[in-house]
Amino acid sequence: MEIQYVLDTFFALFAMTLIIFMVPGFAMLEAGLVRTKNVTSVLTVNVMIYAIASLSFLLIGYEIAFGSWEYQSKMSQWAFFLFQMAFVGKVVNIVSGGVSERSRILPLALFTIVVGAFIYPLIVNLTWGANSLSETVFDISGLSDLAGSTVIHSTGGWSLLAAILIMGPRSGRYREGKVKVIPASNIPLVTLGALLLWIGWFGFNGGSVGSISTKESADAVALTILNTNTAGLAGAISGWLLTYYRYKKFDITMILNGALGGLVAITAGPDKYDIYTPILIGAIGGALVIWAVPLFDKFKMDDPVGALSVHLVNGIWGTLAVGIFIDKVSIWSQLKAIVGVAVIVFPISYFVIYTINHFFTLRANDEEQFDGIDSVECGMDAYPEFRRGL
Amino acid sequence: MEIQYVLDTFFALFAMTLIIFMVPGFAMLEAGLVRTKNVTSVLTVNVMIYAIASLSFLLIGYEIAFGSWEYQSKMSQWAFFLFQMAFVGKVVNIVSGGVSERSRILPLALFTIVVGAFIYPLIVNLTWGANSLSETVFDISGLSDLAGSTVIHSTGGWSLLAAILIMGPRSGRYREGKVKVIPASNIPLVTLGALLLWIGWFGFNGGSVGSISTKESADAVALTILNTNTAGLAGAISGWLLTYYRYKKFDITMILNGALGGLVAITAGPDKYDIYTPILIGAIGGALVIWAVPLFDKFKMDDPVGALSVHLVNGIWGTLAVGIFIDKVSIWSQLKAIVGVAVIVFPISYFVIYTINHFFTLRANDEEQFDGIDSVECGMDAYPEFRRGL
Amino acid sequence: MEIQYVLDTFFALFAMTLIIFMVPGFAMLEAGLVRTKNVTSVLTVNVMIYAIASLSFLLIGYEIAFGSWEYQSKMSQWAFFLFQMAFVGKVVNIVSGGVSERSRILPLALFTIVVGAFIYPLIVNLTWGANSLSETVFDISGLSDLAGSTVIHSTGGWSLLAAILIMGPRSGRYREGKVKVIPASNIPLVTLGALLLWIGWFGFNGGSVGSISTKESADAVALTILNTNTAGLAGAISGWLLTYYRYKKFDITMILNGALGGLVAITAGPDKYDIYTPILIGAIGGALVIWAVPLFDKFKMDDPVGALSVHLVNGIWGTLAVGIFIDKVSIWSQLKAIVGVAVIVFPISYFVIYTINHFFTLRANDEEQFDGIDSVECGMDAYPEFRRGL
Amino acid sequence: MKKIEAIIKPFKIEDVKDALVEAGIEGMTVSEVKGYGRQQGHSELYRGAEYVVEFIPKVKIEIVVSNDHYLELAINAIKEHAKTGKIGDGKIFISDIERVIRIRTDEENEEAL
Amino acid sequence: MKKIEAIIKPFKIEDVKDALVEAGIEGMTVSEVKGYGRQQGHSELYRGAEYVVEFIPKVKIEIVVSNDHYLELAINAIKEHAKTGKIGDGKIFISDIERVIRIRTDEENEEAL
Amino acid sequence: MKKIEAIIKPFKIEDVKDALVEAGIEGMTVSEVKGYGRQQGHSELYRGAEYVVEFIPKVKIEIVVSNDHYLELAINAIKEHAKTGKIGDGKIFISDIERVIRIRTDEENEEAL
Ligand SMILES: Nc1ncnc2c1ncn2[C@@H]1O[C@H](COP(=O)(O)OP(=O)(O)O)[C@@H](O)[C@H]1O
Ligand SMILES: Nc1ncnc2c1ncn2[C@@H]1O[C@H](COP(=O)(O)OP(=O)(O)O)[C@@H](O)[C@H]1O
Ligand SMILES: Nc1ncnc2c1ncn2[C@@H]1O[C@H](COP(=O)(O)OP(=O)(O)O)[C@@H](O)[C@H]1O
Repeated sequence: MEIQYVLDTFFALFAMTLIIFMVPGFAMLEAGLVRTKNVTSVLTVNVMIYAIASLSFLLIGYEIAFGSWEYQSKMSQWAFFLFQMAFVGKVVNIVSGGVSERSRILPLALFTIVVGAFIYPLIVNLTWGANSLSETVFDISGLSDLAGSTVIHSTGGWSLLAAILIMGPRSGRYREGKVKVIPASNIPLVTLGALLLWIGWFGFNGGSVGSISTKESADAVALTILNTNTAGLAGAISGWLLTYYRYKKFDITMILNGALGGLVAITAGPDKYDIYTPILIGAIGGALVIWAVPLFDKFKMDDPVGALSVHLVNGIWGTLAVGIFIDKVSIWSQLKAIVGVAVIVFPISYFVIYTINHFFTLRANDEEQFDGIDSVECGMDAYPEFRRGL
Repeated sequence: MEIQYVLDTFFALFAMTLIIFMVPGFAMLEAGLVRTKNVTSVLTVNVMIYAIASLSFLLIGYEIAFGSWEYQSKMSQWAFFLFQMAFVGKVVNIVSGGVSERSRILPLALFTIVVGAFIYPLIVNLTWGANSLSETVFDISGLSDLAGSTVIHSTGGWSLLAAILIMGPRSGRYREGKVKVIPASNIPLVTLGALLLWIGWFGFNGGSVGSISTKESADAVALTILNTNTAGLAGAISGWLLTYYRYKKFDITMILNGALGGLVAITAGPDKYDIYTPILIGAIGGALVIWAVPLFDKFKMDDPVGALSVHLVNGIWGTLAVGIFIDKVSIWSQLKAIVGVAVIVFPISYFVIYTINHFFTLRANDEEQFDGIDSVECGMDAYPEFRRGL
Repeated sequence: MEIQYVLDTFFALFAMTLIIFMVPGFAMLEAGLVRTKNVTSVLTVNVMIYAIASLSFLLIGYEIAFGSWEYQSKMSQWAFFLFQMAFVGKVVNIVSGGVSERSRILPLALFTIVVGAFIYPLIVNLTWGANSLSETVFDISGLSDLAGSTVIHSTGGWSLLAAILIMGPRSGRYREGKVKVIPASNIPLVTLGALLLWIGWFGFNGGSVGSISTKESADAVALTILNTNTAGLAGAISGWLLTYYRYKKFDITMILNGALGGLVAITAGPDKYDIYTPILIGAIGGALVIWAVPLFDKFKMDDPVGALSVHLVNGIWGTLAVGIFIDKVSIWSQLKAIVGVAVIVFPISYFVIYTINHFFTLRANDEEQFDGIDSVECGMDAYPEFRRGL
Repeated sequence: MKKIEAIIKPFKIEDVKDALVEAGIEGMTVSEVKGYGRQQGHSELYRGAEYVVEFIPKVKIEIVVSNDHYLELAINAIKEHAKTGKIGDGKIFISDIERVIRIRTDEENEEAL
Repeated sequence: MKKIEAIIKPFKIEDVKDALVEAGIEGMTVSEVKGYGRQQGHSELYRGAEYVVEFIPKVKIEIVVSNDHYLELAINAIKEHAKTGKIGDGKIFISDIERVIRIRTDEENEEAL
Repeated sequence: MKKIEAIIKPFKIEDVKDALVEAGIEGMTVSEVKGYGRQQGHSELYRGAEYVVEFIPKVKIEIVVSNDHYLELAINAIKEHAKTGKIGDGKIFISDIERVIRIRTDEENEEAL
């Protein structure tokens, strides 16, 4: 027994460490996708999110989610906490990425506290955790979601949707019915960030199996990581083929977004599939991204990093997929949980962001956006010595 | 027993994860070494290689290499697969790096399928795997090669040689008997990439011990990682001293290439040496790089990242070194395998690349090279806002 | 027993690997903080430090520190060595970072040998290791310092202080009583580097517990990593609030330096605190950085990366904190060790650097500094294609 | 033939270009410059120290026109579309050009424009 | 004294420079500019949307020459070596310079060139 | 009105700007250029091969002044503060400007400066 305790603790710490690589992962991805004049503020927001969301979860959120610090005894409670804590910031990252290049930092920090201390813990409570609403109509604990297609990615996605509706697009983005293209400023950073996220996903999903200390659980962990990776591969390839088919060019930002879409889609059930199904799930995930990115633009929902397409659309798809491909999992429980999370998270987020916005103005005005959030909010250029071209 | 199964599974997953850091490692190294106008396409190629090579190995290659999915039973078969899969892309990375700044993406993708599904699995079959040609004249299974000085690095090297011979140098590189210097565009990326590769090597070599679950194997793993690291250190220092001695300047690209050369050289036998021998092996490895880089230029074999010098030359040196320094290992078996791999990989690669080239034209023409592969193949600048100097 | 040997070996290798991520961590942090004209040389120095310090420790230092290679038997001696070796370079990194933008590479390399082979091993001997001066007046082995607030960070800090006093500030930094601001050239690299250091710290502190193979030690490791992380979070937030309070702007370099300050401060006793105390220790650590950075400038002690504030000031604070917050630890032993290390390291470093400087001139002259160390020492621009602005 | 050199605020370049094209000006050359004038630079923050960036990014447009008709059209287009009314809007300088050659065709002067 | 300003395609700069040096022109100043003219910009792709980069990178060469002899030499060197025959080859503008000073020596005019 | 174009060494720009401001010159436009002249480029090293960077970074200052008084003041300020005495100090070119417009106010000529 002791040896299992030790092994599962060690494994949770290993998985947690991989997830923390997602902090630089998100930071580099987003810093690469925005214009140089907004890079410092995007990085500041990313660091701030990790700090604030994690501390909020430590002080308040964890007990809301799991009832008490003694929630489990099969591994070190500190390791279990660390693993859970590693998730929190991701939810806010989804939001901050999608509203970047126009959002002020302080109000985002306030929203981070609310998500880290309350909104995310509440969803965890209802799904993976203490399940305080069990046997009420809000009982969505029938959800089968290994590592958070719904709990993390859709939650972040719905919050982001609320934020985008309240904040509106970047100034100048939609003019006279046309979409103004705003290219990424640093493709190596985008690539580095996406690949770090990919690696982090091994910890995210693998660690969510919760144990590695028996033959069965070791197999489950290995299968989970294998399937996670496969879905990423398939998402990249489908994103690649589809953009190439349409434009005869290779668009690496779409390839990487396709991979991330596949990774989100597999997240609900990587331990349950055989080793070939993830190819299909990931490929559809990648295709959904390619299809959704221009769609959101059509509705003038401006999302510089494609977070809605990656996280919300594929969070839903991935959760449904478990119901579709796995006999034992009811697609209705899945649907119920998807809808349940939507009707909880979206209105609460809308209300919170609306309120914050009322007092602190989330959106930088047009002139500030023209000058760049960096100069207004940080007073610091990301690349002061590199001359910016026209 | 079960605990050993668990431990070895966990360790294989740990090692695999470290190797996956080589994906951003190669991507950043190569993105930093090429000119800004080719950065996006180099990154696209790197991501594509990981996706395509891994999926080809999953669908076809693995069974060619190891006969069946039930090849072993001492750890989770999924973990064993993942660890093996992590190697595949590296072989193609060696090729793509060496022909960068002039190669089109689609034909490279086709070649990636062939390597991932057939060429590399064949070599693994003959050396580490199912050994289908045992007791024929092609039996090279006498080779002592822990983690692939020959199986990975020389294989990639011979393929690259074929590719370079077919594609020719970058346009403008050799003019009127002179070598035109084409400097790296982003030294921090080069450094980051090389250091990530270095860390990945701990997983590469350490994981290749295959088990950590007994006292002996734990010692073997630790010794392997120690010796791997030491050879890298010695390669860096020898690269450093030699360039400094000749030019009175510190050339970090050569220092890092020296380190990588040392790492390739140790890869065949890090579990077999005492802790001082790797200093010699690595130092010679570094020196070989410093000597080979200008040599290949003399023969107009244009290799922007020094892949031939690092992987082919040191793959050979490292394989021989085991025969030289370890009594039990016959230098003749080593030689036979080196030659065996060469006569298998080089002609097959040549034929495959020649055929692909015939139908799809691997080489971008001079005008496309002048404009940069990014604008032709990806339609996307890597750094659109940074003004490119003269 | 064997299984404990295996687990502790595996864990040491895991922790070591995380620490090695600090090599790119320091490299990126410093490369981002200096001006573009000094980036290549900073990277060269970082790689060189890893190579030279580690090899010096392998060949000489380790036996000075621990008496013999058979120092322990609870895990593979190679794994124990690797873990210890991973620390050495960090001490020199602290020094090289603080004197960057004005130091020549060769003399730094010589100093690296001395630190890796003698100075650092001596301090380890007196504190964690063979304790050769036990029962003399220099016996500072009463020190409670889990992972090196004093042994690593203060040691590096005192050496740096000596180096700064000898070398003086960057030319043009202090003119007519005013501080000339020299902004960081690449904020994404700064962020990436700091976050990699943060992750490395999990290995640094977690691994220093020395064992994970019992329930108690597993708990201790998990608590250590939790507290380490918490102090980093608190340092970031306190750095953030304090700069925002004073300047109404978000200065990410100070936020990250605050986080690093918090991490240094917790390093002496993360296994001993409850889970809330690190918030206080880290927050004070962050605040100390914000306070110390302009202070050192007032005394014209030019430290481009804030290494004195992060490592020396917080190394002292963190060591004292254990004495303050933990009953069983005597604050007087802590003080004695702090002073002991100071009076050993500072004069020795001063003497060594002074001597090296006498024969090899550490400081680049004003013209060389204007042109940039890269062109003088490396003959290679870090970003040759990016046009440098005014 | 006359040469117009206009220093304008960077975010006005799109508008000004569109206006010039509309006015029938078919060619122009643009470059990034830094300006020093009455407009004050903005202050930046770094590690607890504030400092002023004195040179302000501007865009320079160079247009060579063949006659006074186009000269006035161009000047008006610039004046109208580069104006914000706030300090730092920039200046227009006019000078003489003696000869123009189109490299592709060897055409000279008016025909080359 | 005359000033030659030539806008050329960036990849011709090496050839043109070599030709100028051969023609005895010893000094020149070069800068990167963006051009707008008949040549169409290339289209880029980003996240499923194509767009045109309107301003095309060009290089501007400035040469001040002391007399008509060098003027013709320089013009011919540029015309010959910057020509590709395709649209966008660029233009040469010639104007008058009143006075030249070499900072290092205080020499003026012809002596300063 | 006259236009002064000065090509100087980049690290002199601060000194020169301060001297110009002191001389009462209130506006100037600055850009980065590359120079080719008698000054030799420095050699760089890359992967075991040395090569020479031929174009040397310089800074170009453009100042339009209203009369000869300011012209002389400006020339002297530049000559004095850009000089190092070593090769490559750069040159000053003076030419004629016909008309100046301040975009913000529509003021013309002397009033616009
Ligand atoms: N005398 C001058 N010579 C050259 N450029 C000038 C001159 N005066 C102003 N400029 C340019 O015009 C820009 C705007 O001038 P400024 O004095 O700031 O505002 P305004 O033109 O509105 O009075 C400056 O940034 C500079 O680039
Ligand atoms: N009237 C003009 N004034 C200033 N620059 C011009 C003018 N016309 C053309 N140019 C410059 O010359 C370049 C080439 O002109 P373009 O019309 O594209 O081709 P071509 O010179 O072959 O007819 C442009 O990109 C622009 O930089
Ligand atoms: N004839 C010229 N036309 C334009 N620019 C020139 C000319 N001659 C020199 N320059 C510029 O002046 C700079 C300095 O010239 P150089 O010959 O190197 O030194 P010096 O001016 O001290 O004799 C050159 O780098 C170039 O930018």
